[in-house]
Amino acid sequence: MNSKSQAGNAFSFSWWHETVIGVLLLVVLLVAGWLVPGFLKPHSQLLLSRHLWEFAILALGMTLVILTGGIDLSVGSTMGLSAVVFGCVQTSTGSLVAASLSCLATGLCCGAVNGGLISQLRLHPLIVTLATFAAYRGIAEGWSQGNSYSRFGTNFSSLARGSWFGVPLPGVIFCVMAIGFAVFLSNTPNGRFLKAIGHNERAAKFSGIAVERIRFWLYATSGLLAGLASLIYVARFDTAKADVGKGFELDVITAVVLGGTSISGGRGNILGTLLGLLLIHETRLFVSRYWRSDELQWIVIGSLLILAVLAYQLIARKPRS
Amino acid sequence: MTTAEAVIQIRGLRKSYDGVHALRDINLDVAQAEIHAICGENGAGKSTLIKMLSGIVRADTGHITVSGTQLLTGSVQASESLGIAVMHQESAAFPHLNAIENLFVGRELTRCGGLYLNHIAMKSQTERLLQRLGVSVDLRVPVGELPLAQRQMVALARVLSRNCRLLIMDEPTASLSNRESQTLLRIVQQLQISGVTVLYVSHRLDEVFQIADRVTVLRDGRHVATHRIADVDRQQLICDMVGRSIEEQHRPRAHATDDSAVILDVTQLTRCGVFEDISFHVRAGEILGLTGLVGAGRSEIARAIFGIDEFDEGEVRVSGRKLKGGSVQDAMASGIGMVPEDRQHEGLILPMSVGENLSLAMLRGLTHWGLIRRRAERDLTDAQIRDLSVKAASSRIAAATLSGGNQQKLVLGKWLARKPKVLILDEPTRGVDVGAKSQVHGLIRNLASTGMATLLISSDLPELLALCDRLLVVRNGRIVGELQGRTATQEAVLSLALPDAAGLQLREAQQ
Amino acid sequence: MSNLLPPIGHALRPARFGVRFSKLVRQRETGLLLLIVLTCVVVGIKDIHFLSCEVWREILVRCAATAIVACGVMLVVVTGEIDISVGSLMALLAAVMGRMISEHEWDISCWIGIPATLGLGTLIGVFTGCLVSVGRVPSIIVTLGLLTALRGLTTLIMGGQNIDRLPEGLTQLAKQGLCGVPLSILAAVGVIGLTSVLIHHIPLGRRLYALGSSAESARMAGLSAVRLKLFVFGYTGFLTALATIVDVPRLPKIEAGIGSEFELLVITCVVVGGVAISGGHGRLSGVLLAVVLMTMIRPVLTFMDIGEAGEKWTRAIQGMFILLAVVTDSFFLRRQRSSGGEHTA
Amino acid sequence: HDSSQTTGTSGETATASAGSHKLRVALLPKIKGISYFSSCFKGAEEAAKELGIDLIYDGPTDGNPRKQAEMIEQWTIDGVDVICVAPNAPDVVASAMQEARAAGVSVITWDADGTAESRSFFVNQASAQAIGEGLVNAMLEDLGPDTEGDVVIISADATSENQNAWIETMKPALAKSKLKLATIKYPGENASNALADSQDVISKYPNLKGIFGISSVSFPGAAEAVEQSGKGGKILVNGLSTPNDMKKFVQNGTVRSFILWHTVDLGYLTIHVAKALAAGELKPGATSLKAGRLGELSIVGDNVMLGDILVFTKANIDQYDF
Ligand SMILES: Nc1ncnc2c1ncn2[C@@H]1O[C@H](COP(=O)(O)OP(=O)(O)OP(=O)(O)O)[C@@H](O)[C@H]1O
Ligand SMILES: Nc1ncnc2c1ncn2[C@@H]1O[C@H](COP(=O)(O)OP(=O)(O)OP(=O)(O)O)[C@@H](O)[C@H]1O
Ligand SMILES: [Mg+2]
Ligand SMILES: [Mg+2]
Repeated sequence: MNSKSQAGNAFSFSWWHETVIGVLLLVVLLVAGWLVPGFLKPHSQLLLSRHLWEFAILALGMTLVILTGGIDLSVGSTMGLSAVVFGCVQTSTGSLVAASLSCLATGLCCGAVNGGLISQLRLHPLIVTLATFAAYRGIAEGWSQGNSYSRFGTNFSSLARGSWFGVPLPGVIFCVMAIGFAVFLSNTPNGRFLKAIGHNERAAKFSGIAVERIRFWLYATSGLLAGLASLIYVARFDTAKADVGKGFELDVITAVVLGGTSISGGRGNILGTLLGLLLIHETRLFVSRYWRSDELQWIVIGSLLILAVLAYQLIARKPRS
Repeated sequence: MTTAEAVIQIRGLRKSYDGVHALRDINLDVAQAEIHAICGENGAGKSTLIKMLSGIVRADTGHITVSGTQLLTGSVQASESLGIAVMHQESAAFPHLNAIENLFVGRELTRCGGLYLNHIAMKSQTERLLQRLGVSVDLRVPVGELPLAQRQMVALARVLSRNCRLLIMDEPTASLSNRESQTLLRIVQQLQISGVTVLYVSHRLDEVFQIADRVTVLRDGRHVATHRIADVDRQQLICDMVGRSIEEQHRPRAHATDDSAVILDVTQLTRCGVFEDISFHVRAGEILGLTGLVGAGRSEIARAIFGIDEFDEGEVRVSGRKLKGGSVQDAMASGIGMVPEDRQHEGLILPMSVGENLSLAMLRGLTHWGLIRRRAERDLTDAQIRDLSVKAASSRIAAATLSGGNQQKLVLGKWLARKPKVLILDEPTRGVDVGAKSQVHGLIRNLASTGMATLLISSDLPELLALCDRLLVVRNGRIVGELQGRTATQEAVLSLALPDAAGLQLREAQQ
Repeated sequence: MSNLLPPIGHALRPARFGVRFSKLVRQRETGLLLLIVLTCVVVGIKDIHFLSCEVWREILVRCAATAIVACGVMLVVVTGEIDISVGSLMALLAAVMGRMISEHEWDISCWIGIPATLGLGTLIGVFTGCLVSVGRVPSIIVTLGLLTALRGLTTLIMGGQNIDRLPEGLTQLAKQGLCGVPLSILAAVGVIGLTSVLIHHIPLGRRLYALGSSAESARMAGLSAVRLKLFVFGYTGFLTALATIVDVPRLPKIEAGIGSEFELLVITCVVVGGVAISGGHGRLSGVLLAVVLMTMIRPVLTFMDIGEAGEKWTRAIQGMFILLAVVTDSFFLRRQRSSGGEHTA
Repeated sequence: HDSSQTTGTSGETATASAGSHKLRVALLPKIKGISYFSSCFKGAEEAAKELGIDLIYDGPTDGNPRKQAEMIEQWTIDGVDVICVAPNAPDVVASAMQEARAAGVSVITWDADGTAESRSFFVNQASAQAIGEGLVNAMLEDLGPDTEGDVVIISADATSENQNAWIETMKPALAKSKLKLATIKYPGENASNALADSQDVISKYPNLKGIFGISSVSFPGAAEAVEQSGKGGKILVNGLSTPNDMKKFVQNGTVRSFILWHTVDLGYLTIHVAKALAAGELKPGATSLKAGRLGELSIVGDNVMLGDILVFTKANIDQYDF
């Protein structure tokens, strides 16, 4: 995690990682299309994509967080807490709008607490989110007493199950957001600042970048996205429960780092994350539909992560001078 | 001197980084027990040459022979086994380890057949070495918490602790003030007497003339000349380095008038335990120098003004407006800019490109509907690269690949682009070559004449005397005196800067 | 002239009042110890049984495996890397060990099975180290990959069956122990002693800290990052195997879910114990105190008798404990923040 | 549909004549890789062989209901004929099951029921009511009905639906007895935590008479804790488990009795129900079904009843091997 000062050079191709992941994705698609009949059919792809969107939305926030050299382990738990708040508010007020808003607000608050602890107390993000990872989930469990809330009506579930020209609605939401995030990252000062913070926080501070404020909003955003993902999740399964989003954090981080965002900060982009997400998703589908073995899926995803990054290191990095 | 006596023979050494020639066909002989200086502009290839000798960088072609044995470039161990010890340009310390541990990393003193660390021996050796260097360093404190100068001395001690036959030093005095530099030079001379060969890289020509036996000049990766020091004068050397003669400006500039507006006004600024009761003002067009020994607290005063650190009491005003303490954004908004002391960690974001670094501090001013205007950004950075003549292949390469001096220019350019009202410069010419230095000086003068207020912190007394209208001397976190740039002398400054006993002696001697 | 000058540096600064004291207060260990003692007092008042020998014997036994692995992971973090695969590795090793030595399975002798398990653990550790140092894949990625892959592999090896009937001798040693001291405690004491000697008295330990402090400087000092990283990961793999051997026989049976969330626990202990995530700094004492604190939480909740509804807040309380432990010293650090320094770990 | 590519985990049943349409049945456990469901799968495999069915057995190894939904969707797309679901969280999988039905796939539940509209039949081995009361009754029987003292439940997670449902039925049953429910612990699906929590409650409650370990991890954990504390026989442990897993504890007296149904038969029956449904032999309203070696089984409403809960004791445990 310590190799921040790797020298680039004038003629380097800076999209190696994306290329490697893209090629891998193509290989997986081709092999799967050949071995599993109907694998590439747009209809089934779109239908099965619905499990992707919550991750994808979380991954947008996580990309930014990891880009600054931080990490947010609490997103899954934030989802759980947001879902419980949604359920509580919905059952007590009967209003879906109020419930949805409080769901998002909970996400934002959870993120803000992370951000506040990280930026004000100057604690390491890993520690803070490790603590809130347990805390948020625990609050959700305690508050809901482990019960689940369900039956929110078909109107609501169409938020997640509806589609727009065949594309699931969450997918549309994600695409719009992804474009927004990509533009933010590459074309706005704040996007550039995120990278600067990731590479060298101290120098960023000396350049007049409001490091702490950006950090705070970054984690708040990540929380807000978790709230949104939670909302979609709840709508899709028509259940709100404290275990919503369990284990999401590791899957999301896997996708983001597979997409080439450097865990030590500074490097990464939305396209890479998107490719990482797709690669994992398609591989899982392929393994699941071809071998019908969940344990094999774990093995393949784990090895894929290592091999993809290894391949990138071998191809794109010249041996040390 | 025939090649037969040479300890180091360098033949046809080449190195290029992706088309950038750092070194081309270098041939060099260094004799036994000689102090051989290497000079050259920023980016001439000095550090590259040294990195090759120390085994960090592999040569493309060519070879190096040390005392008749061919050196395998690219292996630190190989170099070490030939008795080469190196003090690198950018401090190679381990910030979390204390001085003792730093000194012996990689070749710890052990007992019981190399198994067990010999703490006592290491401690006493460290103490002995540091005493010899005339520094007192808290041995328990992690080196990262020590001031730069002390860190540098620890690095020197590290090199000395190794009984080397060949000592290589890459700008060892860049972060030292005059006094420590003298200690260091004395030690180098002692080493020479005991038979050690020294390769000495420095931009401070005075030092070169003081200790070197011979001097080699590199330019653009090429070997230009090797002179006996007796055969060459300063002008000649400079001419070799930059390819033309430049006039070193030592004459004071036309001073600012006393009635121009006060831009920066600092009153009774205090940060407990660091500095106390700091009051001064800087007028438009004025250059105010802040001097003192290393560790006196100058950098911290600057940092507090710029809002990096919070302060406990006092206030800072810019053109009458009071600044919020501890907010860099507020300081920048009211027109302060600051070139920090440590360019590698504070000044630049090394993995980012030259262009991105240059525009970083003023990116918000380059937007349209919240989006960065690429064109405007490129124009700005190209202009800066041109104006400061930064030696970089393009504005898209990483700042990390630039030579030390060029990196320093980048930091300057980053702030000049903002056209600040007040510019705080903390050691702006550290590690900058003579040519660039006079260029930087010219820049500072020009900017001052356009009405910018400048606070200049430097350990380089001649530089301060040449540039400043007024000089404040800081000792122990307090301002102990003010001198007029016109009349100040090095002795006067030193007598104020030195701690009480020694300073008193000096002050008495002067009277 | 210069001979007359006093040495530069500290002598220049007026001695700060209470530097020693503030330093003590700032140490993570102080906060942890305070928290542990305070909790004990509170729970002791509520139910004095909590302070009995039997309860603490059990708590220490539970600490042992975590402490053993934390010693390794701490060194990994000190070198600037991270290892989050220890839980899955433990499961895999437990499965393999069970398969080998259980009476219902291949029933190989312990004298072969146990060294083989240790060897396999070390081997996987070294393999991880290889990918990290030679392959230059960031350690978080390698171990994240292994975290998933090894878990899948374990399920595959277990084949949906649980393994019990480990050799009687081994389970007896793990439960009753030698002269009343359970095997895991003995192993933990050994490992802690070894690690402590390694850190303080062996050149290798020093170099790990140096490497973590600055990889670039380490390169310039001629240290071999590859070898050092192979060592730390190998050591962690070995310790994970050791923890598996001494801890798993204590459990009723070996199932595929063994060691779930163990990596999280270990990492929590390491960071709560004050080891800097970015490497270069960390003390064993802090980590060990953190292990005790984190292990204590469950029994504390039981002895506080927080009731049925309260039990569902368990996780929330755990999170609060982690926060409390790290916030205590950062509270004291606050005053000293300066110059945009890095995060405290 | 083309089925030649899908080899189930039960590879040997998947071969056979490519041309003729072979019934494809997917069996989805709550958690794959734990011994309970592995023994169900044994029975399912047996029935599949008997009936010439192409059996797909897959499920989440971590028991994640979201993954269950995903698998149901994949199978729907792949055109499986019958999907048998053991829902880990009925609400989460409900919509996927409904979609599958809409696409013409027959869906049944087994082991645990789903929402009524999401499946056509439920292979019912025991209701939550029966399980909860069965546990309490077995405990009371072992302790003696008039025993006073504390009991503790060691569950899984606070959010585990099945465990929570059982707890809800255990509470009234316990209220009728003289036993007091001291607390409920949630160690998660973690063997070390289960052992630790059990040890702690043993030290905490001196008047503890019994522990219910109601997950596959907490039951052996509690038994182990009692055994290690040397209070075997004084503190009784009860729960649900396969006999093979608990044999050791029953034989050494730590566990006097525990309950479960015949899991192998459960898997066997499920496949038979699937086959009957696909073949049109089983229609809504039917009151009985012939299921191979199990003979004629009754159907109550849309529940196919497996039969009574088994109580395992030292006397009978050696008769079972699953
Ligand atoms: N890692 C690298 N990648 C690409 N170019 C490099 C790298 N290191 C050095 N260079 C280039 O090689 C040339 C020589 O650099 P070097 O650091 O040797 O200069 P120098 O003489 O030490 O200058 P200074 O006095 O500023 O320290 C420069 O043009 C520099 O940009
Ligand atoms: N004697 C000392 N004891 C403890 N810390 C010190 C001491 N001297 C300096 N420091 C620390 O070292 C750092 C550097 O000192 P500082 O930057 O103030 O020196 P300076 O006057 O700017 O000199 P220079 O810029 O030449 O290094 C500060 O963080 C300061 O706290
Ligand atoms: Mg240089
Ligand atoms: Mg300074």
